[in-house]
Amino acid sequence: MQKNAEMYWTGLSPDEARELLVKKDKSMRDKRMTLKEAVDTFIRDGDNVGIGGFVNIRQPIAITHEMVRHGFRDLTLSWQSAGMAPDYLAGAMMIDDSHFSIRRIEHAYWAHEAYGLSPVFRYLAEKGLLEIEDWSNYNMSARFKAGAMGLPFIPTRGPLGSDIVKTSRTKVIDCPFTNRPIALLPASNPDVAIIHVQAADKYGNCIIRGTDCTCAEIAMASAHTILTCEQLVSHELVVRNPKDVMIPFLAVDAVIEVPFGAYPGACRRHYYFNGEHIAEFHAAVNSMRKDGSPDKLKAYYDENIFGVESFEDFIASFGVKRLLADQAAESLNCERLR
Amino acid sequence: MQKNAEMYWTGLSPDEARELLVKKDKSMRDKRMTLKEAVDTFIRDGDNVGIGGFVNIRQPIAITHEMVRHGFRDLTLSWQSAGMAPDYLAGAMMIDDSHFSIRRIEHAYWAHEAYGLSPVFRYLAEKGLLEIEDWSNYNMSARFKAGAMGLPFIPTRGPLGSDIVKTSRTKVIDCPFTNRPIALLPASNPDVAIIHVQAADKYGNCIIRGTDCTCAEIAMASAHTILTCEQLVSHELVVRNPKDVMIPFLAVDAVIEVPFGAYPGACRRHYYFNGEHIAEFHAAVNSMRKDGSPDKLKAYYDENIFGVESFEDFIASFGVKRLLADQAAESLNCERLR
Amino acid sequence: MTASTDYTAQEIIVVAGAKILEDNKVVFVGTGLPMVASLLAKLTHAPGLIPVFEAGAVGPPLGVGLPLSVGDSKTFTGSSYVKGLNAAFEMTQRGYADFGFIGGAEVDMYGNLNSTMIGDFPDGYQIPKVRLPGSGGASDMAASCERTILIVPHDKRKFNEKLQYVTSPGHLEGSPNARFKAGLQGKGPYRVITTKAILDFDEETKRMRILRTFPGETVESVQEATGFELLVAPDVSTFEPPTMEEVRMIREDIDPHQAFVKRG
Amino acid sequence: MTASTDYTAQEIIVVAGAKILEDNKVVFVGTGLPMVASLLAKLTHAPGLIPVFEAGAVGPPLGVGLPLSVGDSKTFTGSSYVKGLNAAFEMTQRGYADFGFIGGAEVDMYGNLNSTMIGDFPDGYQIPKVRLPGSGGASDMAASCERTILIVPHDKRKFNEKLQYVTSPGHLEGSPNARFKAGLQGKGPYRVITTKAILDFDEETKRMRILRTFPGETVESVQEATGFELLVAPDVSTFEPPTMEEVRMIREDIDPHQAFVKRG
Repeated sequence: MQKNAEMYWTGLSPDEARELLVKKDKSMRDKRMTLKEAVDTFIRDGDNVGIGGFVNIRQPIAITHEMVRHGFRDLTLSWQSAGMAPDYLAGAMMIDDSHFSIRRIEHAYWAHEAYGLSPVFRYLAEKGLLEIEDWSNYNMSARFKAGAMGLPFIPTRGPLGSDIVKTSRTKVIDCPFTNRPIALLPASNPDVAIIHVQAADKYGNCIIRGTDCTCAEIAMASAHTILTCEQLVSHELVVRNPKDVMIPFLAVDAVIEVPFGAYPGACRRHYYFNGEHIAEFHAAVNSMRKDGSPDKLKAYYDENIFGVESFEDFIASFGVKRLLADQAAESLNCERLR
Repeated sequence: MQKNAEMYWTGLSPDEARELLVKKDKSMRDKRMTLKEAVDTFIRDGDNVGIGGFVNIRQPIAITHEMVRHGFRDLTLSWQSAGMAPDYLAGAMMIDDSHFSIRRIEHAYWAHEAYGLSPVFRYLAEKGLLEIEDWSNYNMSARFKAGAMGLPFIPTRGPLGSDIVKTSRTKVIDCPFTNRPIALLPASNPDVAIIHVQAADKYGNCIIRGTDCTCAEIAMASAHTILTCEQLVSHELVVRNPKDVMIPFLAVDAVIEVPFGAYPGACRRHYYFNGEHIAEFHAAVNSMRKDGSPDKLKAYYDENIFGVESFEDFIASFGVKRLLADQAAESLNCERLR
Repeated sequence: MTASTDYTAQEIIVVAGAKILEDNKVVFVGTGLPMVASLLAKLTHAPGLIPVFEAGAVGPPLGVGLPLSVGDSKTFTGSSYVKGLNAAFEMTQRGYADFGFIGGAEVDMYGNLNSTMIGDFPDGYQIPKVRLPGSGGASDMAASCERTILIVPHDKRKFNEKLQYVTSPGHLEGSPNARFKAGLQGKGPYRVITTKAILDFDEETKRMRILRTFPGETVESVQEATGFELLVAPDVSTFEPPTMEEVRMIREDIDPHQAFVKRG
Repeated sequence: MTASTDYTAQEIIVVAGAKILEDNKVVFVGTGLPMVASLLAKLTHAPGLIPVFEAGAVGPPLGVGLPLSVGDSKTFTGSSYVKGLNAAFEMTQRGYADFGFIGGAEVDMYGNLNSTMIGDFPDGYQIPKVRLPGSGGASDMAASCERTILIVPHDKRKFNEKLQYVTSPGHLEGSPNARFKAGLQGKGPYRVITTKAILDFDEETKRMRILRTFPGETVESVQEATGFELLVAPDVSTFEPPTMEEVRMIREDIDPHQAFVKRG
């Protein structure tokens, strides 16, 4: 625990992050590839992976499935609030930590709001299998922002007065202008960002509908970004109003069109939550929490992730009616002519 | 000069800015009023006035004319890069500093890019009539951002290594995470922001076309904001895509529809620069710089500002053909069907 | 208005929460019951209430129904301003949020909250007895909203002398000006809504105080269910039960699918 | 390509500036001649050049012509990303700008620039002899672009041993690792383009060095117009004059109204 309060960089240091960006090819070139190619190319064992979205909104689910198929060791995962994305990654660790393992998380919240707690998080944390650094939502968002700004730290009010100060690398100083305490949070510069959005061009310029969450900050803070999108469209369409672009191509390394890429979570304009499927997954996790037997959870992974060719097969397994219903539910949230 | 390097708050201190905002009526109510009412109500002698736009892009010209008609003493003006807005205010000081006076400026750049230096700035600065605090564009933008974030300071790299560190309230510390020097800039929380935008609803929600400049940060940092817009439209139209809204109603106190409100500067989608008129104004200023006689400059103010009922008369004096030509020039920059 | 006779503990919390909210004020809405309470307030006495959701939405009319998440598509439609989490929290830190509405698994007499872990702290931080979701935005809301409203189910194990982990700071250790000295903003905890009562904090000592008891409860029964000594306001009265119409609105109009307000 | 015989000093600066820019790199473009040079580069050898303008536009094709301001509507159309000044400078601070293109009224042998004031510093800071516009974004570009290209008209009074005010840091006082120690980012000044020559900086001493002389100039004539001792690169050659086509493009296609490149 003491270790947490000492300073060390868990992803890239600010100077390493800058150096990698300076050396990077920033040209506006075609970055389309398969999910498999993207995950093979840009993620390594031991990496700090920044996860986009918020709870079960626009989480990069398709990318996490591909990561699980690939297998990784000793990852650090960073996000503000997340649900199914870390659930899928950490669930893979529950069934076989020689194939997939997470060493550390830096986060504010891991649960599902209306869909309850994360039994995956409870299982791993309560067994002491994860190193945890707790922050708040603004703390994590501001840490990514500092990383995206090329700063080593950013000042904030939260987490003053809380035990987050004790269990994290926060430093509290007396403000040299007001003499009152202020918290300084170390920047987060992940090795790789995984982000799902509504629309992108082949260069990586992308449009986010609904809340931006902290996606742009995570992408711009990271050394590399894998971007999935519901819809791959022409450059001209994406930049028709340049202010709709939330992440510029400069910050993106791989672009993959993956319809339903955040499912069973929600994606504005495309589909609302499939809460039943979230519950089904959690039931399999809880079965292992209860009696230690990984059978049901293993069956879930075999059926939905290891046993499919691609994420498209996973989505197809829901059937047309269910997917249409979730699209229809979302269309009530943002009625518009198509 | 030494004074500049000491710490003091030239607008509101962070705690004062917070306190005023906490006490403020934040309801979504009709904030339409005349320019005269807005300037009478929200600007006081001695205020720190934050100026929106960038050089001659979307500068709040109509508001500056009304401020000149009203007359103010001992203002502090804050902006990143500006042209005609401070020119008009400071030109009024040149002809009668008992009617209008500026005590201090905090800025990065006061000139006109393609339209040359500011003879107003040269006149006042070279006679020592202004207290100047030089910053860079990012410094000023980040200072407003810190103010908008409720922080007492924000870290940046620039102005490290420059004399800006010596002539401003910058504090350089050793970063507690990297041990390398980093600059801390004090937040700017002006008493009032003056901002011109393309479209707004009566509550103050507004849409900015083209660059956002630093307008949202200035508005959200300030205790009050006076907003002029080319077009006053329905709330429903403004929030059709909530992400188009760049300043929320919460940060706005007065909304005034003023077509050509940034003229003779430019305003995307509406009109391009009238460089001739900028030159005409500068010729009047230069005449006073040359021989000390304020006659030509006084004549300019009498004709265009003091002698008109409202900004509408100033605009009308350009004649239909000239205004249509400047609209046509802008329409080449952003061709679209109307 | 006819009083309901079959309201649930969650329903009276929602009604109490709604009534504390004032019209035309800005409320930073946490996930769960605060969303239901804010929507009820907006549909009753506070149509001008301005909800802010931490994922970014500012001032949505919520005309498309109860969000299931503070980042939900339903928070976006018709909003006056939406960016992302940084923008929402920056506004809060600036002073835009009059109220913040937060929950926790554990609270102490100064309104400090724990939503991080149950177990042995600090030694057991990395291997907690029960791992809770974590702060989310609660710690930030506690640090920067002008006033916070706390929701905690009333239970001796949840109202503790000493928290196992302080996630969201309240009045800290209750000393005068403690929040200001710690660098925090705002006046801190304003009300606590439990399954038994509404409590506030003594001006002087910052200690939690019984303000109103829920129907069927007394000062004694509330104290009985509390792990520290409560102060008692001079004029404790009984909070009127929810009306049938309020209960109907919660059940039929606001949360028909029992996303947050469970009936069973 | 036929060499032009009537090009102006500004035109050769523009051509030299364009040639230094590399295809597919990001250039943070200051106002004035850098805008003309970037557009010329984009129209010739560097179609993939990615211009960034400090008012916020990233990667505009500039198909609607030469902007008159770095916040111009012309920088917006077709851009890949546009926010405001903070976003543009944050990207630069992060490391996105390969080149920064800045000017000044005065430069020293280490490439530090003054664009603030001429006069007695610090005592005369508040009453300068000549008040210049101020940093604009130059100080930030100097602090955070990976490499900077400087444009200064060649004149003994502008190339000084000691600057009256350091607006934009170059190699500071030339000591090893000086920029890093000062907290700055990037490698600092890369090229200086004047009315007489292109200069670079000695790897070791960080002192300004003649790299190429413009037609009609010699190492001696350049040194003669400089207020400090210049180093001389081992293989100084003459920079070829602009071609007729380059001059035509500047005059007819890029800056027909002489917004920045004056002919008279």
